[in-house]
Amino acid sequence: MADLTYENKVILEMREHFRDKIIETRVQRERRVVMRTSKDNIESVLLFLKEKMGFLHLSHIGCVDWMEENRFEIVYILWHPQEKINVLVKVDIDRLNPVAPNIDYIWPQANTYEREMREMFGIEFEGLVGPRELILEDWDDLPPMRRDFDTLHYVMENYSFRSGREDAQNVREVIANRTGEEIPEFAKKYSR
Amino acid sequence: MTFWQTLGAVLLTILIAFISGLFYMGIRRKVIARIQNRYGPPLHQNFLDVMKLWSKESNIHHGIMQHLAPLWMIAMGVSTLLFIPIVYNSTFWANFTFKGDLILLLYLMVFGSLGFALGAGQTGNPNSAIGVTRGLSQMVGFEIPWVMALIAVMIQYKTTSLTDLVAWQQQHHTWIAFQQPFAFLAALLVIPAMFRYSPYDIVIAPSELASGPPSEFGGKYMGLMMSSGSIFMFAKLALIVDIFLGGATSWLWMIIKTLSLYMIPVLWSAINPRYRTEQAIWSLWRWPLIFAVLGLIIASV
Amino acid sequence: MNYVLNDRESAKIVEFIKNFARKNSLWVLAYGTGCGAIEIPPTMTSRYDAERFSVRGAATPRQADVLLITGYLSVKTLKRVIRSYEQMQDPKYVIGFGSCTINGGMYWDSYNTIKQLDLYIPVDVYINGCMPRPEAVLAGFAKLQELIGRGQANGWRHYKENLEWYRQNQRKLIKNWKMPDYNW
Amino acid sequence: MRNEKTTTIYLGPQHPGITGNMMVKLEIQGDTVVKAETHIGYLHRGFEKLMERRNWLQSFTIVCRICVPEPDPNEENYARGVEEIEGREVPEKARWIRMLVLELARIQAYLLWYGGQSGSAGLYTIGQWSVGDRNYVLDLFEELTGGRVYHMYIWPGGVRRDLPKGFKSRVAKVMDYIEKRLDDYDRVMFDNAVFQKRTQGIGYIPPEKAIEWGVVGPPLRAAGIASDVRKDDPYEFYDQVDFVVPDMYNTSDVWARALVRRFEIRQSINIVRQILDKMPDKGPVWNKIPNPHKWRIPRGEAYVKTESARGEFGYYVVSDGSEHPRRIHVRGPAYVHGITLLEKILVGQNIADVSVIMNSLGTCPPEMER
Repeated sequence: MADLTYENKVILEMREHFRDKIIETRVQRERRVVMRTSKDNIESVLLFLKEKMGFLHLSHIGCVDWMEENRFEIVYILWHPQEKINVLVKVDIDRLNPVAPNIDYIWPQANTYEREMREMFGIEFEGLVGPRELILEDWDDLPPMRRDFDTLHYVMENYSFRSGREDAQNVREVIANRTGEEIPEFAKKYSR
Repeated sequence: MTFWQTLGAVLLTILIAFISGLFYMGIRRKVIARIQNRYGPPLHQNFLDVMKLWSKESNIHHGIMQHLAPLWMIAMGVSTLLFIPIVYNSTFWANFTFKGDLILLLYLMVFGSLGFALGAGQTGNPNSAIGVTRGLSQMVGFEIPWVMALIAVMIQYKTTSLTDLVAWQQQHHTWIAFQQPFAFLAALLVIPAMFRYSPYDIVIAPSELASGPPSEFGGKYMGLMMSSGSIFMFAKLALIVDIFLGGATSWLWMIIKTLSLYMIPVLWSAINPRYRTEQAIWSLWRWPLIFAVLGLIIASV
Repeated sequence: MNYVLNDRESAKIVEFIKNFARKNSLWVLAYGTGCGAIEIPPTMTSRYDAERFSVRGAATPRQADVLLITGYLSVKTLKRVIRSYEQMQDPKYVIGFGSCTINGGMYWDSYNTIKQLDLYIPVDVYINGCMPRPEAVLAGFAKLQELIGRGQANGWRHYKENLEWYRQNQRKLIKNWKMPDYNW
Repeated sequence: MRNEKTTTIYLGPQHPGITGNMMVKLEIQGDTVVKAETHIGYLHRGFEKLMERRNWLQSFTIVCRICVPEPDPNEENYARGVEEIEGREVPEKARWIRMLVLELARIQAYLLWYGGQSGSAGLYTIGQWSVGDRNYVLDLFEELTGGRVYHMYIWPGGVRRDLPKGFKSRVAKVMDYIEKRLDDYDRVMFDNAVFQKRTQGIGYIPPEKAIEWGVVGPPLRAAGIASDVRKDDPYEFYDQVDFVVPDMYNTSDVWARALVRRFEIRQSINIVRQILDKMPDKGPVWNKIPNPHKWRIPRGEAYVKTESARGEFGYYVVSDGSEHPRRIHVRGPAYVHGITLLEKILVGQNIADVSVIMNSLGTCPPEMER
């Protein structure tokens, strides 16, 4: 195990600067630091990480729908190009009133991630510009990445399948009947 | 020459030019395929393509100029061909050559492209419009050295008749390419641009403009354009052979000479990417123009 | 010579010549609609070289004969595919490429891909596999050529005749229908 | 005479110059692009939704479909993400084989790039050669995994099967052949004055902004910043092989990116040779996983990343302790390259160069929209 000095330093500095606004800090493994903050502080935390700590590169913004706990969890993953560390900053937002701060003035590419989340999860970002449609077109159902959107149900309603799929399930028997072949007793249970 | 003889000669010339032009394109595709490490299509593939295009059943309507454009092209291709003497000292194959035909040819060769530009403009496709502007700029690029090279030849031999030029070369057993090398070099460097092969394929540039001016032309129009392209291509090659490479004493020689000349831009295009528009024009105004000016100086001294 | 061709026979001969030309010159629209597009470059280039079977690419729909639906079609793409297909000049052919065009393939439960291609545009030949190898693609082209030669690749005619039925299926998926009429 | 009137050109989705099924809406004045807007979504299949419905083993078979030109980094990411959450050990030989597969995938992706880059500039001969030669690498894949394009080979706990007999020598042979062919490509492509003219000074990314704008992979290295996940966050045994991350081509234009890739494909061939030397002959290649229908991964999350041919490929894997993944979010390099970055650097470029720039950035639509 390599020494985790910089990883711990990040946590220390963040705790010192933000006090109790930062919670659940931990070193997940080498080069991965996880922390959690609240929706109101996320902009200042990200700005601090970028400007002061040197986490210049925004790798990723992910979103997880914890439907049972009634929250969306947005994860900002930053990368430190010199110290080679990823920091994962998590923030929870309310699932019933999903509004999150817009950070595309910090990193321009955040715009795309946020537009995608707006479309896929229905999260509103304050002051986010750009067309509302990024990936889908004329979508009028629930945002598809929410847990309560049932894709199979949607498929069954909107698309039709080619018949014949049922027939293909007992291939062995169908072929045997066609050729008049007798399937041995022991093989019958495998013929499906 | 009776009327019927002339008509027969004209039709035969067009037919042979059409067939050999399509075969040349087939050979080009085959040669390039071999360079690219593959087997390539059969030599007669272009005939099949043209036949298929003619057998297409529907066409779109964008306006009257769009319908006329391919006809315009084929008319200009055919008329260019008919003013070029194919076989030396033959009254049958002399077609419509007359004194001063070189000047007319210079005019005719531009005319077809201009007509097509109008037609392509009417289709309303932005790719066509950009392709047309590119094509016209490139035409300005290559016409200047090309015309200067021809003028150099005209000045040196004090004639504007192609028949006279061919006769002079045949009687002196030499080629103007050796007598007036700079003009020939200028013409040679300009050929890829005339044929719009790489690196001068900026007009049709698939990865930039879909297929440029012909974007909206499909079916029978495309077939007409391919046929006129083959005739026009043969006409251009025959013109250069007549002026610089001593003409031909028979159809066989004509075909050998044009085909060998054709291989130069073909091989050159196989290994070159495409210029940007301004690069293409500047490259045409550099060495070809310098050679053409040198040719002019030599001719007039 | 006192035998004269009657109309039907001459039409037959003309049809034969047309079909011969059509089957030996297939221009494929350069439209990679799905992941199968990755096997198109190998098919077209040096080892498999589809050009020796008279198959080559065409840049715009106006010039193309064959529309390759390379794999799954999302609803957004379907709209563009219909438009490209309708821009193509008759006769035109469609090859459904990969399992996804046949029955949804591995995206059978995806909310954004169509499951049966021939509900929306007429398909002449299906190539199965995920993804089909270049050999399979060439075999598909050979099959298409065979069908054209026999005059049986009539998807385009079928589409014209049953336009209403196709439109109905298309409109069910494409909610915001802002397209010009057929053959615009 | 400056005219304010602009023309709108839709580059794609049906266009020979576009890198896949996407669309760039260009506003042009004359030949100059004044505004570019990327439209994606033509390839959206909803992978991330589908994976929520599938169990952990079923998800493994669909991750490779996320990026078509180079599917293996996806499998690698998924496998490593699952292993990291579960704490599963991977046998040594399997890790070497994974590296081998990844490097071969990189080589074939670069060969495809050769074709795309030169084809977009109008030089079709290189595309015919390199895509043809790429088949030799695909043949190796076929022998190893059964599939030419989609391999489904790297799975959680190892790889699916051991190397076939004599495979190593065949890999070495193909590497020798490709190395020889690369010189031919250089002669026709990189030594060509027209190609140099077409690519130099085009598609400039300011190096001081590159990291902030989210540039990764070859475009970032072409800006003079030696950044490579294989060095920065080593996975598998990349810390045991020698290779150089190029930072000497720092003009940050299309030409520099081409040079970086030319350099890196040779590096990859070198790495493959080292892997063949260092790989143990014997040993298990996978750890048995439990019954896939009852295979639960403990609650947790992991951010894993792999260097693909186009740059950093990241997976954010979340498990809620059930048989199905909670969320797998994919971050492809083209996600940034193809949208925000492309929109920025296309402004002011000639319309002839749009396709060249897109190829040099490696925009790949299937990974943008999944």
